[in-house]
Formats: sequence, structure tokens, C-alpha cells
Amino acid sequence: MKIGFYPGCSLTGSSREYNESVVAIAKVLDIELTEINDWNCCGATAAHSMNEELSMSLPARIMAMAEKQGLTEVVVPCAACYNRLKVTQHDLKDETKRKRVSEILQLPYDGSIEIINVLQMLEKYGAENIKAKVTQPFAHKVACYYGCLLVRPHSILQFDRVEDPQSMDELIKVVGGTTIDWAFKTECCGGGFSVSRTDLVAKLSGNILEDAADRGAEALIVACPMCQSNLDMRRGAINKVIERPSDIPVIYITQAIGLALGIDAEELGLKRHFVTVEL
Amino acid sequence: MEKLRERAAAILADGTVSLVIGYEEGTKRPRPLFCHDGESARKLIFDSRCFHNLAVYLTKKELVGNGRFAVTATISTLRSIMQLYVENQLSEDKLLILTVDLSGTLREFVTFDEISAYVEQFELKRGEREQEILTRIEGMTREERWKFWQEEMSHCFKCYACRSACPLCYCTKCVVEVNRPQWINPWPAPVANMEWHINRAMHMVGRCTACGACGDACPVGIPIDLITRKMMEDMAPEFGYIPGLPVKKGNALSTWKLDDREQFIR
Amino acid sequence: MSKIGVFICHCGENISATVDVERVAREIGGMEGVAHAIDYKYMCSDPGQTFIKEAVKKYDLDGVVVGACSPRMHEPTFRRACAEAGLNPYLCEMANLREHCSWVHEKGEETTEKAIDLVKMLVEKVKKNKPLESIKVPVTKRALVIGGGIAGIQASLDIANTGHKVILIERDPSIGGHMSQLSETFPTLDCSQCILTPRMVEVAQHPNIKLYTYAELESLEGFIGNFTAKIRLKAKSVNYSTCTGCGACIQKCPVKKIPSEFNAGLGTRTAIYVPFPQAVPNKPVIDRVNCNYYKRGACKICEKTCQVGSIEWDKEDEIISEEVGAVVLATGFDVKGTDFFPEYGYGKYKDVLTGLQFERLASASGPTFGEIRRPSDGAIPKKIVFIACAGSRDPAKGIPYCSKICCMYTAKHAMLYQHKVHDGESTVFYMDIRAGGKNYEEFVRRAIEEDTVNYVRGRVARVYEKNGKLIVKGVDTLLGGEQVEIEADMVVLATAGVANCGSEQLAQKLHVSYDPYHFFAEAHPKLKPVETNTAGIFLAGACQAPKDIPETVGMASGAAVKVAALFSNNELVREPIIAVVNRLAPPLYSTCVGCFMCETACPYNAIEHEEIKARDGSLIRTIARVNSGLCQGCGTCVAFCRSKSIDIQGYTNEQVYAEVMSLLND
Amino acid sequence: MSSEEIFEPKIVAFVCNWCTYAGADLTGTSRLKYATNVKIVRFPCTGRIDFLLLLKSFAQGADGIIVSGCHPNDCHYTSGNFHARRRWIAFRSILDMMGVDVRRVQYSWVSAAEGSKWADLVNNTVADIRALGPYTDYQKVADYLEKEVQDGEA
Repeated sequence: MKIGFYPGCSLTGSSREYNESVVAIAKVLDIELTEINDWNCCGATAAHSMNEELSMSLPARIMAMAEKQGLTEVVVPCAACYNRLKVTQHDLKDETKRKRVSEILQLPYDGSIEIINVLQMLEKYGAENIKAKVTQPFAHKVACYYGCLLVRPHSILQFDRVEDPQSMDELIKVVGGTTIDWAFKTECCGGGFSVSRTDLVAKLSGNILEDAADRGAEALIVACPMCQSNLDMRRGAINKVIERPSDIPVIYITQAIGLALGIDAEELGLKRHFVTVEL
Repeated sequence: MEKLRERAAAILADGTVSLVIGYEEGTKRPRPLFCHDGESARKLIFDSRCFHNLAVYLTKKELVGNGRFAVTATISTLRSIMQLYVENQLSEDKLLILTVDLSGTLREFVTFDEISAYVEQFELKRGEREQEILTRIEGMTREERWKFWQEEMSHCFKCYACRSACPLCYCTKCVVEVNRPQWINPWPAPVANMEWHINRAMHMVGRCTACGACGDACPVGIPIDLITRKMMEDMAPEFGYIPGLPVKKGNALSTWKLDDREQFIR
Repeated sequence: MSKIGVFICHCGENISATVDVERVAREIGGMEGVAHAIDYKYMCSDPGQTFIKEAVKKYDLDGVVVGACSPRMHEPTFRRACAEAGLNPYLCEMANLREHCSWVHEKGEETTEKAIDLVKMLVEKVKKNKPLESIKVPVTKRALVIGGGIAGIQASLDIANTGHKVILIERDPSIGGHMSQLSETFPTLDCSQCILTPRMVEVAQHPNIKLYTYAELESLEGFIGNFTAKIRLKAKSVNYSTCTGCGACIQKCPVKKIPSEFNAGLGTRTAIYVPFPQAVPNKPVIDRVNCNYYKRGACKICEKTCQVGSIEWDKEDEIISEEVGAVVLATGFDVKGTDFFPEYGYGKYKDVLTGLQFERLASASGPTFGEIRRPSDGAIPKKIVFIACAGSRDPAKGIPYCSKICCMYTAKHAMLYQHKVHDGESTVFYMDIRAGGKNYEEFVRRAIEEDTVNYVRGRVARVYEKNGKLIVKGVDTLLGGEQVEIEADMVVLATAGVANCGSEQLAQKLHVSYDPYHFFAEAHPKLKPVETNTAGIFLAGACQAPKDIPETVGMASGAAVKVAALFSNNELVREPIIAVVNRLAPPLYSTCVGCFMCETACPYNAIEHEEIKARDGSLIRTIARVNSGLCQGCGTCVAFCRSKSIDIQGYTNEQVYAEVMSLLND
Repeated sequence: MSSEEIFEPKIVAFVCNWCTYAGADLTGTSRLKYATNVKIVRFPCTGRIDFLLLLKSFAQGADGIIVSGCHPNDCHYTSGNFHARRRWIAFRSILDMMGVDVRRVQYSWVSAAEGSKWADLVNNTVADIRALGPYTDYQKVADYLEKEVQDGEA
């Protein structure tokens, strides 16, 4: 299986382990990732809260570059980037906007590229094929946490059940894990307020962590760098505000699968987390 | 072919049918043959040179009478027969169809479905002639097409051979004979000719099976079969049917879909 | 040669201001076949009409053209005038000189010339007009009412009381519908069953009503005044003529754990069952899906217990046919289940209920005998949350409309709860309170003020279970969007009212149209709320849109009056604007060759097969014939007919052809 | 006609009684102005409109034609307009094949509530046809015998 690859900024910085684990499992599953040449930032929260044209142009350039490279399908592990690219693609269905953007970019853009997230890539790859490659079943009871950006707005992303998504749970089951039925799958973790309003993040992420812990989850499984860092990096702040401080680790779905595929923790970047991962 | 003759003779003999319509050797090319007895059935031939669409006779009561009769059918004839079934012009209990397939074996059909199952395998393709002329026409501008047809139509002297040859022109009173009002003047004249052929095409929408009989019949060689041919090719995708393969219920014009596509309605 | 009279109206100044009416009259007067042409200030006035009547007699006119306003306005007026003067009304046509000419153009040459053309056109048409007789169709004075809820019951009784026969069919084993499931009713809090059951009994006993329960409509053929309904009587497996309804079989039935439809799944019932104690008819049916005998071929305990031997094991569905003149659709509505709401637990939490389920809890005849208890553990909920607009007014959920009844019944529920659980605490999350209706607003105020129900304006984002409690996370938009979190013992969703299952198929059987949500469509949103687009079929109650009991009853009576009005005539009179297939002398009989393309084209199934037979009875030909009762006169068939064998009266080929020619000939 | 004086096209409108005719009535009651070139022929339904009428109109010297009825799903007869739509799809492609100028036939949906749409439709169509000029191509070949018969009849 060959597929285009857009890591995005987080995966080269705060969440390198996500990048590492994606690359690692891709290798084992022999999925050939072709990184987009000279890719740029998707604009994240900042751009679209300030300037519409900019917020569309940045993702549009990424996709235009991919088109230029002849890619037809691109996997975007970062939920935020995934969301921005999809939303832009949707907005640029509008003729006038598309014209405007391509004149800003000085690049042709036809929006034909299919943007998918990691979960979709693995679904495409096929549960059976993954199962076949499992060497050490991921025998853990975990809470799959999707966050906001992966599933909302449903009208645009058209991915999974918006209030009670299942795709990650399915993948965990495929690699031998069990998932808890809980209430905070798609609650907000505090997102971009990580720095400016750590208190808020502590409260919101706290609720999530607490519920997962209370229901006996050994770990939180995520597919979004922002969620991961809030739940992991901000654990100190979180544990200050919640009743029962918790040390359950927060790992990426790709890391969980990586472990099941027998890839060693180092390579999956499991040593990079703030909350020690012992799984 | 021998088998065909034997079978024809047999069914005539045992009274299964009172008539077998087929082909016999003609002076230049095969011509239609009406066998009422085993004797004449021996003259029957059936090969690639037989192209007359015998379906045209099947709706003529004075020829076929009220009894059961048989016809040796080419693929075109089969297509026409299917359409005639759809339009209640033939009844399955009155008709027995004989044909010889590519492998040379004799086949018999009665019902619409039997024929359909067989005809399905044959795709309706443009022949060289059609291909040549149609690509030429398709290459023209609108004005050129208008000139082209004006020129062609100027030869038409309204002999209505096209009408007589067409198996689907079975109306007892044709629209040109309707005179209250006189929609289309029966005599040859530029507009009247134009109207006649456009009208023919409209009447053939969803019905024509592109047997080409009209074109073959035209004594002045106007490629009129291509008007219906083109129409059929254009409409097939629009209304989602397979060219030359009639469907049982409702023709393209007398049915509709909520999502019929069109770009010209403001 | 024809003698046409032409009458040009000034319409006060409306036409004459921009059109030179004198000139129009003058020029038309000179037209071939025009015997008389005048202009007058107000043609529709009494003197104006008198002019026409006199002219018809004086010049013995064989056609009249009135150049005035739109025919959609005054065609009937002038046709009547002609009829009174002894001229066939269908020989009168109107030229639209006002809406289509004087009002849309400036004063000037062209305007007058256009006016002349328009009149000319109609003169040419009238020359080809033929006298027509309006069509009379007989009326079968029996009504079919589909659905035995309050709407169907009311409609049946009203029709029956006008002295006409009614056939009432109900899908379930008993009539009563949703209303019989309700505890108390707003705004009066009187017991639903107490007011309904007498009506149910009345239906059963009414001499003019024939009741078929456990029956469904199979098909409906025909047209207004002349329908044939095929009705499927589902096998009850119990002989009602001998069954005494003693109920012994029900006591003994070993299959006891079937969720009861009547109790909205909260209670259970047996395999042989009467849906509820006050059922009409109060006799059981066997639910073959769950019955041991039908499942495994063994049991038959009910048969042993039955004193009168009423059990009929191998009884099969029966299809009967009834002739009726009108149909009332009263198939009601349904409510969304809790499983429609992922954010509220996808129906996996036992103590998250629908409003209908709460009705059963609150009902004295319900599974808890009127005590509010949690389905999960039978405990009495101390904290209860009601969520209004669960699904309704939510485009994301595909239900953008307001279900209308929820605001009221939610207020009622909260009220009932407070009356039953005095130390209880109830909260209602709402978007808006829609309490339009007599004493409705007052009712809601009472809930808030006297029964201290806590109303929170805001949506609930999520409901989830945590250590035996239901955590309700919502927002209070009146307190600056403050987040609210309630640990509730029970949550009641005022789920959206939706079209009843199968309504789409039913609509297709009846050829009535339905809206995107599968509610049946009324003929006109304002002026024809109980009619459908199919003549002779009427609507009553929530099958048209969610509505409360008073509205439903009102609508049902409305439909009943429409039926009664229809039945007040022995025959129906219709405009003769219909298609006809030409008939000629033998040997042709008709130019129709019977290809029946018209048949597939006709939206009303009005094309019939007519067999032309010789004296000896042998079939000569089969040609098309138009059923004048079914034909609505669209003329689609006419445009199809290759041999021009079918034509439409009032818009014949000759007429329209003449119009077009006159317009362009000069 | 000399080139400087503006050309007044002859346009026939075939409309259905329930939507477009009523819509045109509304144009009147709302006193919206439009060109006098268009004359309306009333039909019960677009389903009734025979393609031959369109042909005859051109033969009789029409420079343009408007065909208009109820929007899809609004047909008074539930499906007449759907039938019509199919007919026009087929008819248009045949006319085009024969080299007839299909731009001269303007199809439209105008509801009983769209008085202003009707006015615009008429004005735009008049403008378009004016731009195309008289349909002499067709009129040239319109045959004299036919004319004579017509005059004889009329």
C-alpha cells in the first residue's frame, strides 16, 4: 500500500513519538509513506481564528504541493491538521474562494486529493491484515479518547459516529485489547489553551482522565498530539485539581498497535512521554 | 440451415404454425419468403446476407392472419420483436421465433425474456458507414449540420419507404395523414420534410432498436437511420437503458426519474 | 361559418388605461367569423353580463370570447352567463387582457396590438371549441377510515352519525391508539382513558360502523366516490364469534416475558394477549412470532384452557374487498426511541426514557400502577431531568421541525412527577416553551410556579452513567451560558414525533403525496388542510403532522364533514376537461393501435384496455379507453400519442394548433 | 428590415395553467413590466405540450419560444412536468442533431409565486433572441404551399 504523508509541525516537535510510531508501524505493515515535498504549517488554530484567506491558503498549499507530486491520497496523523485540511477542502468547493486561493498561492489547486486520518488508513489497510501481523497481543483494558477535531464537524469530516465514535475501539480490539465504555470520548481536552489557560486545560483534561481511571482503564489511547500533550504533559497540573490523582499513561493508537506488532518501546517513542508508560 | 428447413417444415406439417416467414435466395440478394407448406420451407435460407427486418410483417394482420406463425429472426429482428411485445403489438402465444446462432445451431424463442437473455450478449455497435458519417456530422458546427440536412432532405420526395420499412411504424393512421389539424404536410417540401424526419425521430425515442431498415429503404439514400441512431445513442445514457435492448415496462418518454439530468431549464 | 361574439372589458381603467379597447373591438369586429364585437366598462357587472346574454340570443352566437381579466378570475362567471343564455358554457373563452397585457405593458401601439393578437388567438380557438357536458360520476356512500386512534375514532363516529356507513380498520388488536397509552392529558389533567374508552365502546356498538381490528389496507383501486379497498384481516388465531374474552388463556400462557407494546416496552405481556385491559374488542390474539406452538409446534395450553374452543391454530390471513366512496387517513404518528440519541446513551441506559414510556409509568394502568419508579432498580427517582426538543428542531438529526406537543406534555410530566414524588426535584431543559393554545401557557406557568419545576433554558450535551447516577451535562443560557451538571436518577427525553412506520408505502398505495419526513401532504397548507391531492381521500390527526388531542379531534371532525359533504350528492359533477380516445366507424373503430404508451405515462392510472369484439364475440382489437372518473385532464397522454388518437377536451389539438397559427400568421 | 431599427422578435410562450400562467397573472397583479413580444398560449400542463407545436411555431415565423411550467415536485398533476422534462431532453438533442438553433427555445420552471421570475424570463429571452436576430434560416425554408393552406384555412 502506497500513500502520501503529511506529518505537520507537532509531529516534528512536541509529539515526535507520534511521527516515530506512525513510521515504525508503516514499516512493519509495509505501507509506503511518501512525505509531501516542502510542506508547510496548516495554520492550526491561530490562522483560522484570525484571517480566513490565510487559514485556507496554508492548507491549500499543502494539498496543491501534494497534487503537484502526483499524490492522490494523503494520510494526516495530527487530528488538528487533518481537520484543517478537510475543512479547507470543503470551503474551497466554492468557485470564487478557490479562484482567490490559487491566485494567492500561484499554484493550481483542484482539491481532488483524498485526506484521511491514521485510523482511516489502518481501516483501509484492513483489520485482518493487521491481525495477521500481531505478535504480542496488546492485552490491556484501555479508554479510547477521540477528542474534538477527529470527528467534528461531522457534516464535513463524515468520519465515524460523532457522539460515540468506534473506529479506534475496533482497532484496539483487533490487536487484542479491550476498551471501556465511557462518557468522555469526544469531550474537549482544552486544546490550544494548553499554554494560555493551563487551569482550564487541567479542569477539562481532568474530567477526562478521572472518568477513564474510575472505569478502570490502564491507559488512554489518543490520535491527536494536542490531546496527548494536554493529558500527558499537563498531568502535574491535572492531578492538582482532580480528587484522585492518576498516573495512567496516554499513548497514541499507533504506539499501541506498534507494541502489538512487536516493535520495541524505544522505536515507538514510548520513552518520550511525561507519564511513564509501562505496558 | 438444414435443421432450420426441417424444423420449419415440421411445424408447418404438424400445424403448430400456419405460416413461416423467412428468407429465400433472390436475384441479387436474399428476399423475404412466406412459407405456408413444407414444400416452400425447403427454399428457406438464413445467413449473414439476410438483413431485411422481417419484424415489419409481423404486425400486418392481412399477412399473418389470426393463427400462430413463425419467423426466422436476425438479431435486429429479435430486437424489434421485443419492442413490439412491449407495445402489445405481438402476443407471445401467437409467435414462434427461429434463429441460427453464431455456432450454427438452431434456436427457438417464444417469450420476451428468452429473447432478451439471448440478445443481451450482442452489443449494438456503429458499423463503418454509421461511424464514418456520424463522426463527420458530430464534427460539424450547428450551421453546417443544418446545411448538411437541408441538402440531404432536398432529395426526399416523401415516398414514406422509411415508414413502411420500419417495424415500429405500425400505426393504422400516421400523423401525416391526420388532417385536423394537418400537423405535417404529406407532400415533399423543405420544412415538411424536416418536420417529418424530426417527428419520426421523436416517435422513435426509447423505441428505435437501430435496425437500419429505414436507411436501407430510402431510395435516394438519405442517412435517415442515423437521426434515430444518434438520438438513441444520446438518450441511452440520459435515461439509463441499453441501446437496442427494449425493457418491458414503459418506454423512455412515457416514464421519468426524479433526477433526470438537464442543463437547459432556467 | 361561425358566429363569434367578442366582448372587450375596460375593467374600469385597468385595461383601457393602456390598451385602446375601442380599437381592439373595432378590429376584431372585422375578423372572419366574428358576428358581434363590443367594449364595455365592466363586463363582469350585471349589465355587462346582460350584454353577453342578449348578444348570444340576438346574434345566435355559437362562441363567445371575453377580453378581460385572467380566466383564472372570471372564466366561471362568464361561462355561467353564457349557459344562462342557452349557450354551452364551454363555448366561452377568455382572453387575458389585464394580467397578461394592460398591467404589464406601458400604454402604446404594441400593447394594443398585443391585446388584439390575444383576442384573435382565442377567437380562433373558440371556432374549434365543441359543446361539452360536465361529467357525472356515482358516489358509493360508505367511508373507509384507516387507523383506530382518537382521530380515526372521532372521524368514524362523526361520519356514522350523519347516517353513513363506515368501515374502520386498525393495525393493532385494539383501537385506542396513542391516546389510550397516555396517563393524564394537558391542560386539564383529566385521565386519558376515562375520556377515551367511552368513545371506543361507542365505536364498537355503533350500528353504522364496521370495525376490523388487526387489519391492514392491502390496496386501494378506483377514484373519488368509487374506491375498492382490499383489506388484509391478519389471522388472530382466535375465533371472535365464540370467544367470550374471559381471559383464562392469557393467565395460563407460559410465554410471559414479551415486552408489551402498549407499555412502550416497560411491561411484559403473554403470547396470547389483549393489549390492555380496556381494549376494544376485549378479546385476545395470538402473537405468532412469540407463541411456543408456532415456534416449536408444541404447547397449545391456551387451547386446553379455553372453555369454548375458540383457538384457531391454522387460521390464515384473509383478504376482503370493500366498496367505498371516500377514505379518511388517520394512521397517526410514532415517537423516536432513546436509541436515536448517542449523546444520551444510545438507549443503553435503562433509566433514560421516552415521554411515551414516562406516560406508562405515570399511568394507573401502567407497569408500576402509576408510581414513578426506575426501570433499572424500581427505586423512586428523587432527581429527574426532562429534556425537551430531543431530536425535534435539530437539522443535524434530520428533524428540523417542531414536534409541537412536547413542551406541553413535558410540563405535564414534570407536574405529575411533583404530584407523585413530593420530595422529588425535577428539572426541564428547553429551547423555547411553545404553549400556544387555550389554557396552555397558564398550565406551564402552574408547573413552574405552583409545582416548582426547575426550568433551565439550554440544551443537554450529554447524559452518561456514573456510579448508578445519570450525569446530565447541560448549559443554562439564561445565566451567561453557565454549565450545569445534574446527577439525576431518571432522564425523560421528549423525543420527536415522526411519521408512523409504513406511512410511505401506504401513501404509495393510495397515490397521496407525502412530505420529506413521510407525513402525508395536505392539498393546501392553508385552505385545504384535510384534503389530499387525491380527490376523495382525506387526512385526520397526526399522520399529517404532529398535533395534540384537541387539534386531532377537530381535524377528524373536519375530515368527517368533507366526507359527509361528498356523500350528500348522489353523483359528482366534474369539469369535462379530460382526455378521450377517438372512436370511428368500422373497420377502423379507432386510430388507436393500442401501444399503451399512454398507460405508462398517465399519472392517474386512468387508461383502461378496451376490447373491440366482433358480433361473434371474437376479439378484433384492444385499444385504449380513458376512465373519465380517474382522468384529471393533464393531457400528458395527448402529447405522447403518435397517431394523435387521444385528445383532451378543452385543449384539443385543433384548438391549440389554431391558437398558435393565429398568433404567428400575418 | 434595415439594420439600425431594433429587431422585435416574435416569441410564443407555451405555459401550464397552474404554475406559470398563474405566475404570469401575479406579474400582472404586481404591475411588473415586461416586453410585449411574448404571447402566452395556455395549456393544462407542460405534459400536454406537443413537440410538433414548437416545430410549427418556427415554421410559422416564431423567432423564439418559451416553454414553462411547474417546478419539479410542484406539478398540479404530480408528474406532467417530469414527463415534459424528458421529452425536452430528447427533443433538444434531436433538434441539435438536425442543426436547428436550440438556443431559441427557452425552457423554464416558473411557479405561481414567481411573478418577478416570469418578467425576468420574458425580458431575458427577448434580449437573447434579439441578439440572435430573426430565425431566417428556418423561415427561409418554411414552404409556400403550407402558407397558402394556412391562409386558406384562416
